[in-house]
Amino acid sequence: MSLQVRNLTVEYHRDIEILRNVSLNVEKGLVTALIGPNGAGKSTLMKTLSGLLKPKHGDIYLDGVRLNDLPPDERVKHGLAVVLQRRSVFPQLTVRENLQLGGWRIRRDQRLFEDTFSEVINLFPDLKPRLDDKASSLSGGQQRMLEIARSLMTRPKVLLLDEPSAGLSPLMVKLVYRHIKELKDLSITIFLVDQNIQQCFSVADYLYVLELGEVKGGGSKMELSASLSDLIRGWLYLEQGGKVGGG
Amino acid sequence: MIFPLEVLFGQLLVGAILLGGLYSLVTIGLALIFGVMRILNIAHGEFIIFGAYTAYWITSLMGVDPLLAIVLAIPVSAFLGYIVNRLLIRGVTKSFDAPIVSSFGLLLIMQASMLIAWTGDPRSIVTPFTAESIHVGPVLLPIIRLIAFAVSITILTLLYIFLSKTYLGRAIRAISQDSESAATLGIPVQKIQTFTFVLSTVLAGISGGLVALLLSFQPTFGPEFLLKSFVVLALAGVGNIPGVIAGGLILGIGESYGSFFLGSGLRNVVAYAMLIILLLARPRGLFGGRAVREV
Amino acid sequence: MKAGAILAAVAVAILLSIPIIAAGNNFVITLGFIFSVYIILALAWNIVGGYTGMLNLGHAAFFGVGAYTLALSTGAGIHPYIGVMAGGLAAVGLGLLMSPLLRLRGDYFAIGTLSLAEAIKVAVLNIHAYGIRVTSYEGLGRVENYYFVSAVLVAVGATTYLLQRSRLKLALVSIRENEVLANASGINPLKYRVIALLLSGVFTGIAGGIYGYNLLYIPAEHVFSIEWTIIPLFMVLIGGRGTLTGPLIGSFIYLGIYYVLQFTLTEISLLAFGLVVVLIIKFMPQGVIETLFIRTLRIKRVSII
Amino acid sequence: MLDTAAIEVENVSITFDGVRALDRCTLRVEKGESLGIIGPNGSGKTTLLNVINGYYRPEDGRVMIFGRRIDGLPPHRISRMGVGRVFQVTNVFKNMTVLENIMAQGVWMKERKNLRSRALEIMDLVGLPRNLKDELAGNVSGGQQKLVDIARALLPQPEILMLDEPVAGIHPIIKEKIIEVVDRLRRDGKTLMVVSHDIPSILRMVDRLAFMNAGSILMVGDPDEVRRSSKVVEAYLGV
Repeated sequence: MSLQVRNLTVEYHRDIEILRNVSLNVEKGLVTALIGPNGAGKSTLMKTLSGLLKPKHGDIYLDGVRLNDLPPDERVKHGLAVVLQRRSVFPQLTVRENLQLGGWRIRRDQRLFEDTFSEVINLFPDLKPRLDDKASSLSGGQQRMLEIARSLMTRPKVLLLDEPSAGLSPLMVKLVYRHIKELKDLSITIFLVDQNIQQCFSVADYLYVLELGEVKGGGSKMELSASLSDLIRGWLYLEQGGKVGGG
Repeated sequence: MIFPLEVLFGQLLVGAILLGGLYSLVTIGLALIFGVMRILNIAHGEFIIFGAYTAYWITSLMGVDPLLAIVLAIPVSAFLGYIVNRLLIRGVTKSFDAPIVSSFGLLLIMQASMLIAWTGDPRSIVTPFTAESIHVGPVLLPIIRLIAFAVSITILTLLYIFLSKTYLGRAIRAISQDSESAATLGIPVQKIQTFTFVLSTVLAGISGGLVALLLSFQPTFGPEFLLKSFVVLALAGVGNIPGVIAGGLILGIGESYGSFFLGSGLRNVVAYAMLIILLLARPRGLFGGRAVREV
Repeated sequence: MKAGAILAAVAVAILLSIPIIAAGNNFVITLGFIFSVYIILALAWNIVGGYTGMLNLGHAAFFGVGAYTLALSTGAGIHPYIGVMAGGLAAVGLGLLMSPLLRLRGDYFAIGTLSLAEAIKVAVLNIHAYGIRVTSYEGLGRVENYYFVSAVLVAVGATTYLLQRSRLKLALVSIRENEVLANASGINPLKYRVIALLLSGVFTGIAGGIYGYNLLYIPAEHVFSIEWTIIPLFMVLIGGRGTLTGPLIGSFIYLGIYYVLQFTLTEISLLAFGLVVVLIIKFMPQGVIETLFIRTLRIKRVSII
Repeated sequence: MLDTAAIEVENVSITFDGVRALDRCTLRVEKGESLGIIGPNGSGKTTLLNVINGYYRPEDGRVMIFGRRIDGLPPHRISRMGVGRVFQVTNVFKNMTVLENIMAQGVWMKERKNLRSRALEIMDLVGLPRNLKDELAGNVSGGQQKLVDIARALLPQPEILMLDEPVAGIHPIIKEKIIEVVDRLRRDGKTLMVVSHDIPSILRMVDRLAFMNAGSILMVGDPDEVRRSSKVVEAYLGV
């Protein structure tokens, strides 16, 4: 077992709760995805895991180490990397510099650093010809790729991806997911949140469903795909809609 | 004496450029802190004057060469910067104007302490070549100004190389662009911010040492240098060393020609007028920041 | 509310009886005069620095312009107290000149006003390096000036009291708290900020005028000095911004420090001010009133208007 | 005139950083109608409200309120035309009391005297206990802050009220209260626009439902019809 989340509760304003008693596991070498309607609290969970938000209570363990009280940069040392939902490349630095900064933790180990750099760059060949261009000159999809590559430079035990398809054209979404699949084939542990449910299903081994801040269930791809349509209709509240609405 | 116009303008322009180089160095510390910590340090001028006094006392008490004294003053500035950052900058409430009011208090403390320690008498560092000049064609080049200019440009160049070529320098730039994203890569943001604060006080201290070579100074001169730094920043934009050099030169030129035409008493008015016009021209911020509307 | 009215009446009575009690003791009257000037400045600074939250570091310019206008008016043979009022008017003019700066974000506004005040000071010093003489007027001396300044103090106090109960306060405070939201509430931020700045300016200009007339000689370096910004700022900050009682309590604390330091150097008082400002921001960012009275003693807050 | 709508948005487009946030968006809200808007994250719902409020000036197209063109007017002018807004993020003036928060909305109004009593009435209307009136708004609970938000928007008696995620993350009890308040406004004939992810709640607050994706309104109609549409389900699937 890699990442364990136990009874995590997060609130923004006093009694406004965003997450309630969320518990889930991310297994080593697998891709675990979290799906749910908008506003369910998916991004809040990601921010809490990466240390940008403080939980009210609950625990986060990575390979048995409790991460709750650590600031984001310390969590990276323990092997947790996150790709934020928003654009987060350093726009005025080159692609190469962006990648190098991802390797801050291993910067003193010259060989490890070089090896990681070439591994990462081989995974993302599109970035190779752009290494000395400013990150701001990349397209949206390429920036997303750079963000993922940069996080891999930290040599994470678990990679968190927060809405990797957000703001990308359908073509770019496919490209990004092709890369995620490649990472999966390399047995990199990934925890993924995305509103693009189809793509989540295409890549995940196990999925959790989050609704209104609570985990409403989970299952393997097989178990969930049969009921997927119902799930979404449920989010749109079709069953009871006729009774309550229309007034 | 009547000079031919060309000579006068040649001399004036050269003087302006030499002064402008120093203004760039005076500014860079303020730019660094703002870029990396988003704090406008109102007490920046006091760090410059503190550097001037430290160099002055090292040279007069230990009898060492003034330029060596500026180097010896570096650890003193660094120590002060560390203490100030530790006690005043970290942990101040993030209310709407707490950092600026707090640094205003720091301005008062430093100014008053320096007045108590060193009185209000004007001081200056006299070197063997203070009165010396070299002639280049019709233009007279005071050696001391040449040295100050050369030191300023050298330090700015070294800083530029540090920020663009070293790992730590890149991390500093990364934090100034997106500190949250830097933290998610494992870069220790707070440590590096502390380092940057100390670096900027050291740069202010060095520029103060150079100021002491050129001008007589008093504890109350800090705000003047602060405002000059603001003018340069307004011209240059933050996080851009070539821009800061250009901004310093423009200020030097504006001041020199302004005081030539309007009288030396109005020298500073030119700088203030430049700043106010720039502020009004870019009401949403001097430093090119885009207005983000958070609703 | 009742207790407040009684307190205010007592304060005004003491204020007006000082010349009688002091009976020709010039030192006491002068001291009373100077403190009244400081309190006027604090209350005036508070209108901008407290209610709108815009850190005006150029307040001294209003003061200096008021004093200068007075001097120029008496030079032209105008009655000094009319000259004092003209000083207030001149400060309003300066306020209008400054008002484009009100579009700036808080810290840029601070820099802009500081520069503007410094620029005006340097320009004036360039013309009158040593200052300018005031023509005195038969029968208007120390005591009359004291009553004049007391009237101004009561006026600025009453203005703040009324402001506290007005829609203007709601507008100013809501702009300070969240400009975008205030804008969405139908409030035009610039308009209200300008009103506040002009109000602040007029009282400070008048105070500068009467101060200048009391001195009978106006050293430019002195009336444009940054201390006319620092002391009011200090008094407001320590008491609590955006209230009537805050600046008043702050000014009494200032008086205390002043007496303690009276026979020492001014540098030490500057140092003390700086230390107190820094400590207040670090430990009581809301000021003494909020922290001590409302939080610690749990005095109830009441919505006025 | 019978044929003027409360809100008309015609072919409005707006781009941020090269991303088309609104793409020839067209929408008509009739007087007295309550319209809900649903759609995936980033589909442009909040941007649309911001355009109507005047925070963003559209690059293209027109926006009209009661037949009067308003795109390009500053937000406070639009607000004074009777357009209220409750923001997604709970937004109170933290250092002002609850009552002052509500009254601040009426600063510009002609009526001088009754501001305070009207603010108190509105506290009753939205169900804010009167004993909270002198509390600092920053000190009351999150749900109560939301009620303050709504009360504030209601003070000038706007003809149009736009609510962005009014019940997101709100405690169930206060959520009920909010839904009741909005439903009562609907029955009182106010024109409403409600953006929400919370489908069960939104159904209780609106007459018609619009579905938005990629910066345009794809479908407007009866709530059931919209929810049943395969187009909508597909968009949520991310096809």
